[in-house]
Amino acid sequence: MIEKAFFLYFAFAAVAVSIITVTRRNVMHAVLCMLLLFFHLAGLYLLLNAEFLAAVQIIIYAGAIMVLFLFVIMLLNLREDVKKVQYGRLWFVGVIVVCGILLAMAGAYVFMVPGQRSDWTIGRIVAETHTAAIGQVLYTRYMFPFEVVSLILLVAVIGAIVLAKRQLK
Amino acid sequence: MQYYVLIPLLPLSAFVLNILFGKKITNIFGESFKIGAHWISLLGVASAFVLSIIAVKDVMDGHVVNADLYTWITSGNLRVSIGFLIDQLTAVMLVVVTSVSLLVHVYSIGYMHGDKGYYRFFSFLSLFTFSMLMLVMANNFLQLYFGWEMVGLCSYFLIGFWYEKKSAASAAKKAFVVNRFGDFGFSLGVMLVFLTFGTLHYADVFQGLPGIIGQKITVLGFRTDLVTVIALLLTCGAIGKSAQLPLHAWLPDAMEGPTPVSALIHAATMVTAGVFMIARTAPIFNASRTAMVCVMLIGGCTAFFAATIALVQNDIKRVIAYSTISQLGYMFMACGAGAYAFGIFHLYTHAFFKALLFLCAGSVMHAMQGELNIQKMGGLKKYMPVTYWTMLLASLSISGVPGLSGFFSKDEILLKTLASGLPFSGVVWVLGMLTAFLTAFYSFRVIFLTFHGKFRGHGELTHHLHESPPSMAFPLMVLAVGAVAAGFVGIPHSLGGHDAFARFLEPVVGEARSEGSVAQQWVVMGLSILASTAGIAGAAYVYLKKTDLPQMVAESFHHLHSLLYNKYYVDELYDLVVVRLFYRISRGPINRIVDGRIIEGVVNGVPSLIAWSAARLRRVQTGVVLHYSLVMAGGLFAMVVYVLARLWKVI
Amino acid sequence: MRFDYPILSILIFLPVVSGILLIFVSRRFERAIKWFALTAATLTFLFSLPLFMNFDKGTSRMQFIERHAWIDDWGTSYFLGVDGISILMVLLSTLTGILCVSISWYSVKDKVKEFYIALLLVEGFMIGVFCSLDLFLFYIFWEAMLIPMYLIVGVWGGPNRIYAAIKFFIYTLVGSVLMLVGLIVLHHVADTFDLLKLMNTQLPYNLQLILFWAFFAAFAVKVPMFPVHTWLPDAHTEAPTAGSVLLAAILIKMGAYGFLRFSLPLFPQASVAMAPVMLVLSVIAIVYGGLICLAQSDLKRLIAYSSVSHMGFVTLGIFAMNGYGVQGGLLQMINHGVVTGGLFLSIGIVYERTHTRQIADYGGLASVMPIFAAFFMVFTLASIGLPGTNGFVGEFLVILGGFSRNRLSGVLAATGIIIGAIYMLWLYQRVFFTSVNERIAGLKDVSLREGLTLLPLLILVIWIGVYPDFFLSFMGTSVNSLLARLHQGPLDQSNVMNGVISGAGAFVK
Amino acid sequence: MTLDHHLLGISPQLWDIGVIVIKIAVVVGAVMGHVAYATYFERKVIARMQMRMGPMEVGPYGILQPIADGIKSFFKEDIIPTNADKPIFFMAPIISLMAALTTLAVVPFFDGFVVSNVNVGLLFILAMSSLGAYGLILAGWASNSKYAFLGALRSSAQVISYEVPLGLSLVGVMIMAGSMNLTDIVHAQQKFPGGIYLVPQLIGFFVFVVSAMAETNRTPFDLPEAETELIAGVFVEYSGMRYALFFMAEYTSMIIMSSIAVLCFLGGWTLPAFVLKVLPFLGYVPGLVWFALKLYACIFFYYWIRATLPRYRYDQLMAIGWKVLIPLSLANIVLTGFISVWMP
Amino acid sequence: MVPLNWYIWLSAILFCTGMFGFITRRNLIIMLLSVEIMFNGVNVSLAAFSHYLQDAAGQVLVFIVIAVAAAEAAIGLALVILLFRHHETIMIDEINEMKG
Repeated sequence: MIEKAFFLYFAFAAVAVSIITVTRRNVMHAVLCMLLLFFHLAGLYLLLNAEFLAAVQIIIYAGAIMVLFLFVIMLLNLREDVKKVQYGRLWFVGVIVVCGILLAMAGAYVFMVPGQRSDWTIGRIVAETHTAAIGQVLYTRYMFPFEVVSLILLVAVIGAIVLAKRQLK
Repeated sequence: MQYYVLIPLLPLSAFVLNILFGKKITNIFGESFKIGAHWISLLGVASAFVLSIIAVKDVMDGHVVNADLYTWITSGNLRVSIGFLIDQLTAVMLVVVTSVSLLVHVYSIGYMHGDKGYYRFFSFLSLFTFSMLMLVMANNFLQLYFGWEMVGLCSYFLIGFWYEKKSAASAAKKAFVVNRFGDFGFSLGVMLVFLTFGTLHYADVFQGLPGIIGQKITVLGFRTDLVTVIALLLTCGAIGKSAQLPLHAWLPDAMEGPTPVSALIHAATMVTAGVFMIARTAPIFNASRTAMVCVMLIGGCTAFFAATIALVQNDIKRVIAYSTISQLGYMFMACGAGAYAFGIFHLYTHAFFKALLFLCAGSVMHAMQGELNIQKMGGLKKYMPVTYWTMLLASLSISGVPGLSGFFSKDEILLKTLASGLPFSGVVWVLGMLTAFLTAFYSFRVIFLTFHGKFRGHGELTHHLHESPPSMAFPLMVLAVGAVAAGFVGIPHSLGGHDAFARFLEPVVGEARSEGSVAQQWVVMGLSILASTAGIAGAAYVYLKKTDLPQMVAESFHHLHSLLYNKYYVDELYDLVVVRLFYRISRGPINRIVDGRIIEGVVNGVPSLIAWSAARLRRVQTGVVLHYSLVMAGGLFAMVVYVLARLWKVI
Repeated sequence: MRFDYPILSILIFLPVVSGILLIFVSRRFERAIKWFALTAATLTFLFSLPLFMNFDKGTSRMQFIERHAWIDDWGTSYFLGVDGISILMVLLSTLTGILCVSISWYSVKDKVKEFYIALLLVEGFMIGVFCSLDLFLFYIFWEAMLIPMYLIVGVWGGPNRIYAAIKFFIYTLVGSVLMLVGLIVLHHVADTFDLLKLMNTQLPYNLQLILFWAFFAAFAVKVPMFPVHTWLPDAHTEAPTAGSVLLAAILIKMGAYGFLRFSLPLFPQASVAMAPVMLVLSVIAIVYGGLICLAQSDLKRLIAYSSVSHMGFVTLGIFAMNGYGVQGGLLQMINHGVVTGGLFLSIGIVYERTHTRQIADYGGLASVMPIFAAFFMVFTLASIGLPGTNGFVGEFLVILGGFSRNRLSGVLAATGIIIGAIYMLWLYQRVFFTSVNERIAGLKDVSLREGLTLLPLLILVIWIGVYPDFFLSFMGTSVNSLLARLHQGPLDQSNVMNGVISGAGAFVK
Repeated sequence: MTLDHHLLGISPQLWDIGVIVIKIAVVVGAVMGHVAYATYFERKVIARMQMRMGPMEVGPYGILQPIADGIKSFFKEDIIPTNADKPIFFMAPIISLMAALTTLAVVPFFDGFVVSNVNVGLLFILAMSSLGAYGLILAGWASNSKYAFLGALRSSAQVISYEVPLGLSLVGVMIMAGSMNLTDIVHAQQKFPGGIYLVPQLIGFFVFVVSAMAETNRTPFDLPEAETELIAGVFVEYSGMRYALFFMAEYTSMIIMSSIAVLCFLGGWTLPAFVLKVLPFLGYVPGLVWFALKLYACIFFYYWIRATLPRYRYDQLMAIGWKVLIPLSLANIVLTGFISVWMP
Repeated sequence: MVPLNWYIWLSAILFCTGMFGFITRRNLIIMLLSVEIMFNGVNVSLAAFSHYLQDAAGQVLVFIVIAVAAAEAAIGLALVILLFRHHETIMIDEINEMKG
């Protein structure tokens, strides 16, 4: 019961915050709303017994990615854009399409069949701690994707440096 | 018998030595010490001549040689070898070729003196001699073809010897190309021979000949007699090489070459190759009446046609060139009439007097500093007596004055033509008679205009007029002897002779179809004597007595005169029909339209079509990310809807 | 005949490896690079001589076979070998390699190193094409050769080189891609790329037809046959001398070789059925290519179009499908390589001096460069098929073959000889005769190097012309077995066969 | 769920919540008091180091000075710039302080005393400390002032840069302890022969200390608020209570960083086993005392450094972060990993 | 227990919200934020499935998605900086250099 209450709070807050995010004029406010979104999602992860994910969500999304956004917003000093038109000319088409997708997904939901349960029961995860559980799976079965992701990150780092670095004269 | 190989080989080695080292030799011994390149060639040809004489003697002793040297081409059952066939016909040709060649070599020493291409000239002469010898000594069709093309090549080189002159270069090309038209037929003929008989050796072909008589072949949809087709295809080649109608146009132009070349190649030897070939393949022609009539008609028409042109030409060499064409027409007449032996006989006598005529003309040119127009000559008799007398003898001979060599051969040809009994033989005979008259007339027109009367040329030239040097005069005299006496080997029965020449050739070419009655013989002989004397007399009257008459005639028959003077406009016609047409077709329709527009159009059109549609299509690419994202979302929507539809079993 | 050492691999990889080694040489050592390339080319040629000497003329089987496992899953192996059809092409390739290096000695001035690398690579790959008995390997060499060749045309070519190179590349590639599709289909059906195994596979007639046309696309472009020839004039004209020579002497032979090696043996019934079409195209190429030469004002372009005409003879011979035709076609391939190679070399020599290819800029060259004129004359004569030169033998056999297959094709092909004489002699007249054009006055005659470059070809011209049997004897057996294979299969009901039977009847045992 | 929990008729869940609320109140109250006196402590220490007296007026030895300061700032006028982004301007100091205070939830002050014994406690601390930067950044942005803006820029870059070595430096400890739960880490140190992780994790400690200084914007890394360069940087437009909140946040995070240092490297509320063996009576002293002592030692170290070292240049700051600390911490991880694999 | 479909609904709505932002907003940074929202929407469902199916793979995927999102943000923002330098705007429809 209390879980459901928490869920409903987190869920409604997340949706509201995300809607606010995408409709803000001021980018800074959007980012802050986004931040709130992340916190709420982290809360959801905690509800799902995924404390490591919750921490990571905060550290990486809130601590790194959003700071990066803020940094860029400040670097570009985007104060003028607030006065401009915020939506593209075809925004209503977008609305229709998105509504369509949502409806379609709702329609498809009827046919959802849950898959096979696996062996990572809640008890087991709690016993091993969540971090260890993820670590075990990640460093054994998903070693290769993990390495690929690390490579992607490396490329991203180099790419970002190359792209954003001003040519020194 | 091995020395036969040396006959062509010696001139060949002379050629190789000369072309490689000729320039060096001249340089080594220097200008003052005139031991020039000619000695090598002279040596080669002289030895060939000596060997030829020996060969003739062997043949007379009955040693006919037919031997293969080595296999040239092998492909499937095609086996072509290089070999030699030394029989009576070859022997005659050997003598003609080597002797005239030798004399021309000697003559050229003087004539070509000081030319910068001296060594080149002699090497080509040697090469020509080699090729001609290969031609006449061939024992199969392909070797014949080899020699055939090689002499054509030498002719090309020698006509274009002074290649800096555009006219010479063009004439050389013309000669080669026109000959190619003939060779086109010839080569097809050779192939047909091979496909028919499975071999190219003369002996085997003639052996297989009876088996195929009457066979039919489909040519371009017509079913025709196989032998006739073969014979006519071969005739094509002969027409080209012997400058018969309609492929005669190259020979007059070939006079652009040095005069010795005209004498050797374009009078005595190469142009007679056609006649030689017909005689050589006599069995094939004998098997086809149609082909024989064709050959005879071509000969008759050419003879008359060329003679009429010769009447009005002013270029001394061109007159002689047309005369050559005309005389070759006689030989064709003979061959067509089946009197191959007499065709060859005329070839043999003609070689001497026509070579002599050319060499005399060369001598005159030499004196006249290269002037060729007989209207600008006159009265040269006193300056160059040797030339005059030898040329007079040659002219008498060609005119058919009794007792001289030309008389015997021409007379026999006319007789045999009349007696052959082939269709149109009468017409051809009349043409021959007329030609005999015309021949005498134009020959003496040249003599009278050149040597008699007053000198009409540029005054200063008189100081240069002189007799040619001994090296040139000597061959003239030797040839004059030939022109007079060569005919004595073939005095006919009716004049008390033994017809020895024809008898000699009989094993190769067979007997003439008909001897003709004795009465016929006498009538024909009388008529031809009449024609020649009339011609000479007429010429004397017009050009010695009434010197203004030609002018008057020319003016009153203006159209006829210009028709003749312009050689019936054949060159112009060819230029228009063949040359221009080819060039136009090539330039316009083919190069510009087919290649440039159609094919290139397609080739470049496909990419430009792609580029065009790309240019239209690229407008979709607005560059605005929002649009792309919208499309992406739309795509996603479509996909989800599709999946949904599948799930709901709508699709 | 087996060797202790893999001679064909050496022939292929000696130039290739030399080319790769050159990459590591500093571009400053130009002379060393040139000598290195020359040595490599010469060594390759020398290595090809034992091939020549030890070739067994009495058998139609593949000789000097090398086979190593490569990609077993695909049925692909590294499989080399030569027979009478390919051996002469290998030799011609090795010889041409030397000449190309030699002729480029001074004419290539920039990017010398890269040029010789490209040249050696092309040579190696070309030899590979002629030696491969595995279709996959063949295709690799076939395509690999395209790249350096494209570079040679596109980098060291004339002013319009980019257009020409791209045209050449795309033309060839489009054809090759169709062939690739054909290869895949073939592999799908027969499950192997091994030529010898494929030859024992009887394919259904309809499939044969499709595959024949797929392969035709690649080969016809390379030859080039009539409607797809327009890359040739551009590529020939714009390529540097060595490029033109390679193109003319070897590259375009690969198409005709492909017909003989793949199309005919693998799709015999389809080839026989399609032969009339091929004959028509060949005859068109002969006449059309000849006529179009008359309109050319560019030396190299003229020779290029003459190549179209001459290669028409080759395809005519091949699709005449009788002994004379095929042998003549093969010999004509060699001849054309020698003669047109020689002509392009000659033009290169004179172009190096005058830097113009316009015929109108020449005239009277014979007075200025007599020795050169003599060389050119010999090649010209060979080109127009004068007896005593190699051109005659080939053309005669081809026309004989064509004539016995179908008279009209023989007759029309023979007109090609007339046209050939017209345009070549006209060319010769315009370039070498008449008075000396002031643009070319005072040019030096051929140097020793240039003379030595031309001399081997000159010797070949005369040699093949006078004693062609030496060369014909190499191919006889192989051609016979090819023809036997061609005519043994169940004959198609279509009436186009009649000509073949009558023409080659005597030949087929 | 036992009957014991049904005390006073209150349901066990509510009882738990009540306990937690009390814990929170205690912790926050204690920490706030320490924050107040940390300022006093700082002024005194630095004054002594500079041969001054420090605050002496309010109360004996100026002991009531922090209270006076607090009252003063509480009653000061709340100045808000016209062009400021008001909601953010209001929120920024609160974010800062909240981030700092939230962190306290997972810090065990002595054995068993922790508001929430989270398994990923260390990660939680890292997450919250990174949030602290938002306060600064948003403050700088919302102030709409050049100095504040520059300070904010610096702050964001600095936080991103030093977050990484900060986290990485603790990985060694995590490896050795096999847990991210701070209580577990302290227990693990007890079992460790050396008693504290400072010895094996010397490199990690060094990196941690430097990063922590940067993370808390303390000298020599106080660039976002550098008085001499940016006249207090992000805080330039703040005054009164809002400024005080920032101030409290900074000192709170100092205390937190110090407590992490204590917990992870210095054995927390325990003493090394060999010390206890030699001096067993020390075992009777409550853990909280040891914890407080160690904590204040660390804080003293902060002040000491502040009094000693000049401020770094900005590019040097970045260079140290990326070129020295990160490689060092990575090397430390590798080293620790190898050792713990080979010598379990 | 919270039913699984609640999470899925939440996930779908978040995803669609993000997509709405992505395809309608002109501001490039908001677009990137929208993408992040979409990522998070997906993450929610992944984590939920992982929890309900008791399979750790879902959470590993979340982890990987977060890493990729970080990479995406880094590159995306670098591009934003670059674009802004060239165009002085981040309004996406004012930038159409790639117009065909």
